[in-house]
Amino acid sequence: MQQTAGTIVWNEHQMEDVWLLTIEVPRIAQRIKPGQFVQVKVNNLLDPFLRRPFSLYRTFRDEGKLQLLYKVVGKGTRLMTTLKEGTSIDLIGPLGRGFTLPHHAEKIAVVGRGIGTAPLVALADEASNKGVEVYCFLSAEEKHKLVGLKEFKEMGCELYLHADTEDNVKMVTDYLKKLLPATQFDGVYVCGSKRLTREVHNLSKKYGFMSQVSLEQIMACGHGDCHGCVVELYQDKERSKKCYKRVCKEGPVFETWEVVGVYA
Amino acid sequence: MIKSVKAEIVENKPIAPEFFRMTLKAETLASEGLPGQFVMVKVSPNLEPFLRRPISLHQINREEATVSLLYQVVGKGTRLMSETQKGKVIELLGPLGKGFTWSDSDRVVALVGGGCGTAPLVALAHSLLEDKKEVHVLLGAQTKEKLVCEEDFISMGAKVKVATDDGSYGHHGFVTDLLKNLIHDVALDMVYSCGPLPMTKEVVKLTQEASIPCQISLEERMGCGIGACIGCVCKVRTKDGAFTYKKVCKDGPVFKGEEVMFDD
Amino acid sequence: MPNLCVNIAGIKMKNPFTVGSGTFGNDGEFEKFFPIELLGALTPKTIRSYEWPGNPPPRLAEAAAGLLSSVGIPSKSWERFVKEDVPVLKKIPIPVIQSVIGRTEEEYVEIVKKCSDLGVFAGIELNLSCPNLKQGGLSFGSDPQASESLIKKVRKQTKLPLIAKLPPDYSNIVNVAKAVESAGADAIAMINAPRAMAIDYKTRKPVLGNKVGALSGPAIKPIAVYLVWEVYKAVSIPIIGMGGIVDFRDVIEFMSAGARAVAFGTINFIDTQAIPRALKDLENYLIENNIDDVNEIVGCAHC
Amino acid sequence: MTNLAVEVAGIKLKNPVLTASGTFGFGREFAELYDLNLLGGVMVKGTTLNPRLGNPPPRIAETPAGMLNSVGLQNPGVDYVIREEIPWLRQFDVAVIVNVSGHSFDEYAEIAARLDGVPGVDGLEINISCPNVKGGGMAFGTDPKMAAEVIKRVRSRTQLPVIAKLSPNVTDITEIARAVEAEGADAVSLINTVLGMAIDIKTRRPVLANIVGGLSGPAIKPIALRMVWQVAQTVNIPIIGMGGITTAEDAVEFLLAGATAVAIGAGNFCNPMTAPEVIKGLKNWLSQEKIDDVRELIGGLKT
Repeated sequence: MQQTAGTIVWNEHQMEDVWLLTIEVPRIAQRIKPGQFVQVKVNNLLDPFLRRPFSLYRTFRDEGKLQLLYKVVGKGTRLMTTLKEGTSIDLIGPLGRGFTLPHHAEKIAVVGRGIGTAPLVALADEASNKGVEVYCFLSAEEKHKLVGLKEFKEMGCELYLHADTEDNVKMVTDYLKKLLPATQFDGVYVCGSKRLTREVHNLSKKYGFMSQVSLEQIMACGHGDCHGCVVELYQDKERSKKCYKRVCKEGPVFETWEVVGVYA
Repeated sequence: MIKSVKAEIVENKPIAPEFFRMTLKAETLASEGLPGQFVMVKVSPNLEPFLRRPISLHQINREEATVSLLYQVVGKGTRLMSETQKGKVIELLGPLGKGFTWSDSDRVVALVGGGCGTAPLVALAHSLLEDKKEVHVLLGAQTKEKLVCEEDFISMGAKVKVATDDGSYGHHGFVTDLLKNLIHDVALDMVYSCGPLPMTKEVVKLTQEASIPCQISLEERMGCGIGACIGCVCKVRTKDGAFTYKKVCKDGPVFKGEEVMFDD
Repeated sequence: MPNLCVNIAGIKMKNPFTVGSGTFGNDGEFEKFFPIELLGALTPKTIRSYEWPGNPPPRLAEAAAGLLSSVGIPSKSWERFVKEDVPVLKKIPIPVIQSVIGRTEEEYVEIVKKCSDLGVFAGIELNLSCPNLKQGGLSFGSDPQASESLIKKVRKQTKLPLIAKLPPDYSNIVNVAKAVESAGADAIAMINAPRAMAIDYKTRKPVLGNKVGALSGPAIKPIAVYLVWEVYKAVSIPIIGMGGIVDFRDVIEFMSAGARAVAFGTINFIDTQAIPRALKDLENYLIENNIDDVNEIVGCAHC
Repeated sequence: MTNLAVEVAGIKLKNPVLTASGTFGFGREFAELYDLNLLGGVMVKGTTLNPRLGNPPPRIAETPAGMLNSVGLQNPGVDYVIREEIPWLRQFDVAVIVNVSGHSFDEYAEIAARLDGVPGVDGLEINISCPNVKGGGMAFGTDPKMAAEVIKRVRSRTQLPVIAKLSPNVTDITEIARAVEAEGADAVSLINTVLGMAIDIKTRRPVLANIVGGLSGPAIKPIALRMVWQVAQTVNIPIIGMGGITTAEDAVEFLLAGATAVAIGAGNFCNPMTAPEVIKGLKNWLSQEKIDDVRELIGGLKT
């Protein structure tokens, strides 16, 4: 982890309020792993005061570049859209604990909703490079808001898509449910929806696969010092004790069984 | 009439070390603005820097409906201004304050500018020359490099003399040395001054000794720029020999030399 | 080279920089961003005499030029502190000032004695002012009598320099400062963060799980500088100034107002290089202004 | 049709947005920029018995997300205000609240008496919290007994609604709020500026000639919001909330915390169109949220 300056290579509008930022920053790009994140200082002023955390979308190690996919939700991200090619940008990273890909994994599934799909693209990229088969279950409010389609297709992933506008009864995990009796996954990874996380967790109990989720929480430092971004999690599988864990340090990736919300 | 205007930046480029000239498409400012008046510039869309920056009108081009601001990068606000790109629209308030005045009976006048204080004198010289006055311009700068606008004055037809602190160009010494000589050589009807406080004080002293009326443009930290906050006051003599505080933004920024009381 | 050493009640700091308790190296990773020797003293996170998980999330809200937080000083048990943290702190090559807090006088007395007996620390900072606790903390720091009584009791437990950390309590801060001085405190650290609040207009709920939090960061700097100025006039023990410091300019502001040392707090969350940069800039500032000794600027704005 | 009208201390406001005293003069400057009829009300410049010159310059210092001022109540005196300013303001359909500041109990009472019955004056805001005048202002607002006494004296000399403007520079603002309520204040407005200071690092001297100033702007919003919330839970009289409001969202937060109306202060400097923009934004937000009466928001914080 370090604080370093990167150079903006490209800041491209993708769709709706989603943008893709490509940064040349070899020192981070060569180390960062799927599920980890970087803290971005969006300008060199005191307003906005805090950095903004973004999980890795893709990395191009040889070129020393990484990509962050971001959604415009407030002042900080709105300012990010004005960043021009060639501008220097202050980053801290890589931060946090990323996804675990089991050593002998053959097949994994990623389940993402909306902008929450972003870290799963990085994971699918790494997995497919290692020859792991990746099944993608993607969901969004509307079909054109599905994230990462192009990238997942390029990686040769098997795709299952869901849009609320087209079918608000089923969930994208229903496809997973159908496949599961016959297909064995070495890990299922979810991000972007509490509902989907709960579904994935329930299926993991039934079929006994490892399942991980990437969580979000407002952050100040991103490297563990401020203890601001804690979430309440179960400490053990028996759920005998809860504790606070930092999303930035012990996470952002947790096992789904840790998440209190999946039992509701 | 004060107006809140949005103006497009037509040009924003350095003209000397630390000095930038920003030209804005702003019809009302161009048609209503007078030499010596200023605008309050919102330099950032954020809460920091919080206050607007007061910048005097440097050039007023009625035909092209543009005004220019000449500013020196001294802090965060002006640095941000210098980084704002051509084509961007910025928010301004103006024209503000009371500018320089002249009458038909004034035939020969001198303009004394120090550093960035030279900026409003360009618009003033332009108007005075249009009115067929004989205009002497005395410019002071730290070094030759930091001398601004000499060419502008010459091409307008003003008689220009220069002093530099380090002697790298023109007279080695203060611009007020040049004024002393000019007062000796030429019968002046009015002296206009804008620059650092020690220079302004000296101009007032010299003109008073020679019984020449003088107008000085003052600088003060401003809150609102329109007279509401009463933050930017200067001491002005009252008839009974005491003083009152007048607002630099509204009653000024141009004052008669003899009315302002300087604290030593 | 100008002298940067300062002396806070016998704690010799090779420069005036320390960190706000709870803002730096909280996992015992004190060197993750720069060598610890760059600091004049280290102030690790506050320890209690008992285990405490901290306040419920959400704990953070961004504010204009600031941060609103209600972390609530989580603390491990004394046993784990001794086993896990103390060995690391022992190896720190600069003075370590341990910050402590309690809910009652007894708890303060207990924790101060325990810390003092370890023989590891150069000084003890008594947090009299955590804005995020229902009991303790603030109720001591805003009451001159309560602070005086507490300091007197704690004083008997240790020979180490005692630093009282005060809240930004306007009506009383000068009186509290005088009270802690007369009761035997060796220095004052100030200010802790003012209590503040954020509301989410969409959900119509307080943003913080604890409802009320503490405002830190540059937003509060003018308040902190003013209070340092006032307290400097009232007491003769040294002041460690803090509240919104981000760069060398802020350091000079606090020191000219009367602080002999300064603590970098919230900025550590945003800019991990703020301290090394400010140290270098301060040195350059002193050289450019022909100041041989940083102590010369302490309180100089009063002259 | 969305209702925006509220009533504070018997003063009818067509919308809950006012302009805060000392940031709006007597409205003449802003009248060039927009139609003052848009406003719910105007709280005019702090008015004293005799004309006041105010403090020497510099009076302004910019701070992170805020500013310090030490204007020191420069104003033409109550008689001039009655003769020249109030009649001018009467042409607009806005509530006019005169901010009253005194050096003694008698002075407060005398100004109140002179304003009583003046056509065009809808209420008095009693400034017991100006931080920038010596021997008055804030001294009254930081002591509950003195605050109560001012309100009592004023109350006895006027029929007009009396609004006490509270200082945040206290240990417990609710104590002062209770004291003024007990003596007949019809409303409270809060917060006034927070004491602060800035030092110029070139000269290492205070930036403001008055040394100390009042901090305002978004920097203090979280502190103001906390105090409004606390006071709303303590007193039964309405609150005019202020402190760093620059957007409609900010205004909603203050209303939810318990303010019946809000005032725009330093926001008028950073963007002189703030007040009309907040009113428009508030209207849009209410209709978007399908809230047909702004009063539903008042004190609507879910805790």
